[in-house]
Amino acid sequence: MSDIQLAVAGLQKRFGGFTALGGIDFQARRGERIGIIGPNGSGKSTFVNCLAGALRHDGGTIRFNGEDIGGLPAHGRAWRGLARTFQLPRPFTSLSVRENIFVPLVNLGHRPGQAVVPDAELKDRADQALMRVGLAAKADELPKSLTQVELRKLELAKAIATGPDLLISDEAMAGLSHSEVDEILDLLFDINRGGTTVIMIEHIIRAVTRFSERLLVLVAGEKIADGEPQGVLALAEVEKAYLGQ
Amino acid sequence: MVFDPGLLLNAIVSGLLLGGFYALATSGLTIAFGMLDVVNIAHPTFIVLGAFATFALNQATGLDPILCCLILLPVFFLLGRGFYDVYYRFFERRGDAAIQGLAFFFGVMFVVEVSLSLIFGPNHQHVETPYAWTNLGIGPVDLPVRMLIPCAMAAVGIGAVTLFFRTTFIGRAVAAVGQDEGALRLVAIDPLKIKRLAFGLSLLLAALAGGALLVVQPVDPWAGHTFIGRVFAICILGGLASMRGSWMAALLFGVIENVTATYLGPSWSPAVAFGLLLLTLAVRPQGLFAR
Amino acid sequence: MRFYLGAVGVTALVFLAFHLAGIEYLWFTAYVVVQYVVLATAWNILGGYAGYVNFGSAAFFAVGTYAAVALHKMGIGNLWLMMAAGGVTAGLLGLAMGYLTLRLRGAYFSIATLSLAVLLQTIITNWSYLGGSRGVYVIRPSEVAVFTSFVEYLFAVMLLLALAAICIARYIEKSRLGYGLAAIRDDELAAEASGVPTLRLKLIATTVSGGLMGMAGAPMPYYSTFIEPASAFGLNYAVNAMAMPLVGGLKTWVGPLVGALMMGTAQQIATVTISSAVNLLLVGLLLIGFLMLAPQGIVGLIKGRAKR
Amino acid sequence: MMKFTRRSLLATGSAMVLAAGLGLSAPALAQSGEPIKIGFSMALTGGLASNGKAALAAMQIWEEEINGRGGLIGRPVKLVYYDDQSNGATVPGIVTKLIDVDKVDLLLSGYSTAAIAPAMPIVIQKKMVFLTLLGFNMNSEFKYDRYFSMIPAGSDANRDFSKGFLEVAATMDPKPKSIAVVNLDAEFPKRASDGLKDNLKKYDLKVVYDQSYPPTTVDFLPIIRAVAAAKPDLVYFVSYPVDSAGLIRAIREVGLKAMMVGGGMVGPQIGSFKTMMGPAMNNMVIWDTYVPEKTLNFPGIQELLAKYQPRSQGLDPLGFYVPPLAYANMQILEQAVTKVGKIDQGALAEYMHANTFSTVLGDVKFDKMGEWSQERLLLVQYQNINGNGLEQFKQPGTQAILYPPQYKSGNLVYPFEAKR
Repeated sequence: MSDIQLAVAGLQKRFGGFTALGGIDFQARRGERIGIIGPNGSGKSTFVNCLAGALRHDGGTIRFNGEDIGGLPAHGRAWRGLARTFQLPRPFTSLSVRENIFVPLVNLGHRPGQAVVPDAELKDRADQALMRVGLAAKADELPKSLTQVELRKLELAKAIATGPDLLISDEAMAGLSHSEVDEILDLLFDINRGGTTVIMIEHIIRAVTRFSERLLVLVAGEKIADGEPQGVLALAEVEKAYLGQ
Repeated sequence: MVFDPGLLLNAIVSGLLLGGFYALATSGLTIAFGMLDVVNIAHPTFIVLGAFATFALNQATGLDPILCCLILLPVFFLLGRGFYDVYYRFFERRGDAAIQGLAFFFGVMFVVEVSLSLIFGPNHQHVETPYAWTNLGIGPVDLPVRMLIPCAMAAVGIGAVTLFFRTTFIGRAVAAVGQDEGALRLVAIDPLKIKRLAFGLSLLLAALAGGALLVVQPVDPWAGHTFIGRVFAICILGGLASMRGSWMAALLFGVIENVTATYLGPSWSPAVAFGLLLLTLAVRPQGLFAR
Repeated sequence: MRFYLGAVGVTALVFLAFHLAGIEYLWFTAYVVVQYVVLATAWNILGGYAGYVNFGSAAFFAVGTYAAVALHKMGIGNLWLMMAAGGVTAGLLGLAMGYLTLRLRGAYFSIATLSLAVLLQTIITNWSYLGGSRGVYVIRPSEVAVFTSFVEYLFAVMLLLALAAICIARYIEKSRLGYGLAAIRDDELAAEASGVPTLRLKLIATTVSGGLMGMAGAPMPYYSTFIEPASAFGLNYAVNAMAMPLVGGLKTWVGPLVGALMMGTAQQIATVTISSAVNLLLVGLLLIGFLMLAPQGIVGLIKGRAKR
Repeated sequence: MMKFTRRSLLATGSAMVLAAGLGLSAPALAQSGEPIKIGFSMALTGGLASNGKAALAAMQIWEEEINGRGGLIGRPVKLVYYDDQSNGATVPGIVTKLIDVDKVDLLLSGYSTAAIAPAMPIVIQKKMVFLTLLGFNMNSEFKYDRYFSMIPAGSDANRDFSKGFLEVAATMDPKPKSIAVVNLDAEFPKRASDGLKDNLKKYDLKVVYDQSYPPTTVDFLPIIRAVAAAKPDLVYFVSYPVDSAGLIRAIREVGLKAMMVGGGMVGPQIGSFKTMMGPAMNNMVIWDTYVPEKTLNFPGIQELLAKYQPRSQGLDPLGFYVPPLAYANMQILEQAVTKVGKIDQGALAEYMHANTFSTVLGDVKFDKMGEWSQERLLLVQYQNINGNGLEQFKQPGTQAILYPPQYKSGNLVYPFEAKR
């Protein structure tokens, strides 16, 4: 199997007459840490949603682990090991924190090569995931009693409980304090060390540059730069389009 | 059946007139359901309440029912504001709006109907007007005043509310409240205040439709049931939050009902009308007339 | 397993109690209450677990009723076959409705179910083989083996169906399907992202819910002898199927059971006591009061008390 | 285990509540001079409540009268009734309660077919005499020999219902050649319209329009327009009050022309409907059961109406329609029980089949199916109505009887022309 885990070619998305993505080419290698930045409305979220299947793209291909997943619904992509978090946390509000983790776990059996998680193991597996993000003490609470940063952690725990091959983290740090950002960053590093490829969409430049091995810049639905972070940020057009704002 | 152009013309014209009444009946719901996202299943029953209030005032004073209805509008406006307060406090604020709120309106519908039948008895009530039996027919086309008046009331009522939404600051805030509460807070408007006002308008339009209903047909406490399906169907066909859209959907609905009734037989008109709605929902859930 | 044995035991006890009472009237009224237990439980599988509010319960119920009428017309009078036919027909209808409305959420879905009910009622009204608008008589056999009377038999059958419905509901609730449905109810997009096959689960829920409602409707021709579309599609069924779980509590199988037993019994008592419009008014005010003061239903109220 | 216990408590508890609430725990009263209980369900709320309440009022008048006369066979009479909410599904429960728990001595039906049919299997099983109110051609399904029907429609109600209309139509000159049929999608209207079409074989009439409409219809103009376009000589409607009103308005608004218009409308029989429609009903020809014409001066009817009208608050202010029918049922019961001398269902049924009863609606004799052996539906033409006053309808002349011949009180005015 090749080293390339995710291969996106010519990805297009239009809303009515508005072109949100104008044909993006992008590849991610196994275990890579990639940051995506861009000004508001540049198509970052649309890109994530097209990758994860929440939106249907209009053109181009998405190959994941060598398989064309472009026609699959969101849950089909999740079953193949592609996990995501949402920009605004979307917990299952009527379930306890632990039960929130059950939801991805009980569907793990659909994943090729993965056994169904037996009932007896569900709790242990969920608690492991919560332990990893530091929410173990809140396992029996309802999401509404969690703080902002805890909700972000819950999002991450939901995403990583199944041991995904690729995690797309959509602005997981917006609105958090300096130290909270570091907490989340440490978590993402930890996840990455476990062998999961991480794509991070972020506004906080400090966080992106600290985390990413590679940086992608989207402006108005086009990829204008792709490479080593410091080099990319130094590019004139990036500065103009993004930082100069 | 032989093709008769007069018949088709009449089916369309009567359908448009009927549609005018439907538009008035739906307009309040367009505000409540479309803009505020309040699934007020009791809206038709509020229309019936408006009709009975109009009837009672007419019996007490002998004034023309339409005048009575106009006198009652402020009362219903205030009633709507108060009602929204209750709804907000007990359902929306708690985040239980979806299912519990729905059942709440079911309960309200039930209570209003039973109360009306306790006060007025189970019989049909109607108001005698000098113009009730007049037909301003032009050539072969019937234009009964009984159906023209609701149409005119719809035009004036919906026109005034639309104008209010378009031209005044508060009105624009109402139109925006359903889409983005946060934006309103930014310009220092309390969304609750706006929603209360909007729901007041919704019940005001219900009362106006009630006055019109009393002109169209005799009314009993359960008359609202006839309209529940229709008003929601029209609201959705019209693209929910659009006054213009619900106007057009109402006219279309009326014409479809009456043309079906004329050519296919009246028995099939609900099936055709609601079939259209189902089809719309399946193919184009944003409504036929959504922009 | 212990639950299921217990449930069977309780059902047997209830039947025995009513059998020993030996009063036909009790069977008639209890039948109605138990029928509402089935309807409320079935509604809750879709409405309470998955958050999809079905306004068209009456249509599923009536489809079950008319499937039984059709069988009777063809000369098949076996109650079990009628219920099977009702369940399958209404289940298929549920599946079809699920497909048709798969893109719809919230109130849109509810209005679509309402439209479906109008459409089906029109079709039945114009279908003369099934009696059409003039209605149809289905005369129940006067005797049946084992049971004291046919009505007791109907009651026993409905009790069994309620047992089955509650077991199914509880099984779904506690199973992996239950977590999926809860996730759909809370956030469908997030559910998809967590790997929940939302469409498949919704279709299962609409089918099971519809099928149970249809089965509940199938014995109706024998119960009421005369079936006509206006009453078969009566607003009562739609309102009660929804109000009972709401009053009881939505998230567990206990809610619809408690709600249906309470409201169903209250309605039956109201019918034969100080029955008047005032009485109905009280029932309505009670419903509103419950919704305002106990938004999580009776079950939520009791749980809240227990925690405090 | 916890859940199981709670659940069983719940089930047993609710069974007990049900039993207690339904009055099962109260021991039956057994005293001397124990009243004769007459049980029935009645529509006191819901769509049929206005007729149900009018029926109840008439029955209560009889109850007061009989108790004032010292009761029935020496025992006081007590009406035991429950609201069926205009919903047939409540009827089996009510009827079994009446029989099993209240142990009523005599049983009557609620108002109309939907309230009668669900009671039939139970009544048959318990072998009770069953006097019914406005059940349309009911017993043809059950063939129960203790069923007695209070509807003056005769043994073949489906067909008899339109007989008068067609007979009278045939007397016109020139003879009508075509007919339009419009009925509501409901049990009685559908049966009546089917019956009419069966009858047509006897007459040389062509059906040029035949449609039914749903109960939710708001606008009747398209229907009347389509009828007018078919140019029928006769127009026959079978409708319920709200739609009757809508149809009559539309007839006037369109200016429908035909030789004879009317038929099986329900609504015009009721006082509030008469005052609502007023002159718009002029020249329409519609079925009826009682109108205050001189030819119908049966013993007791004036007294009944005089007692009913003052207590008609919120009900039919005239009481020509349901009250006499409901009252006549009670009279039949009274005469039968008095003659038989005891409450014996078999003997009562036998007596009722064998004898003629004198009622406020004239002499009634039942055939072996329990229908009136002599069909006696009236066909009435509304004539000379001025304005919307109530008093004119209490006088002879506004509702001329055209059929049956023995009660004829006026002549048919035709052709029908609605003024626009």
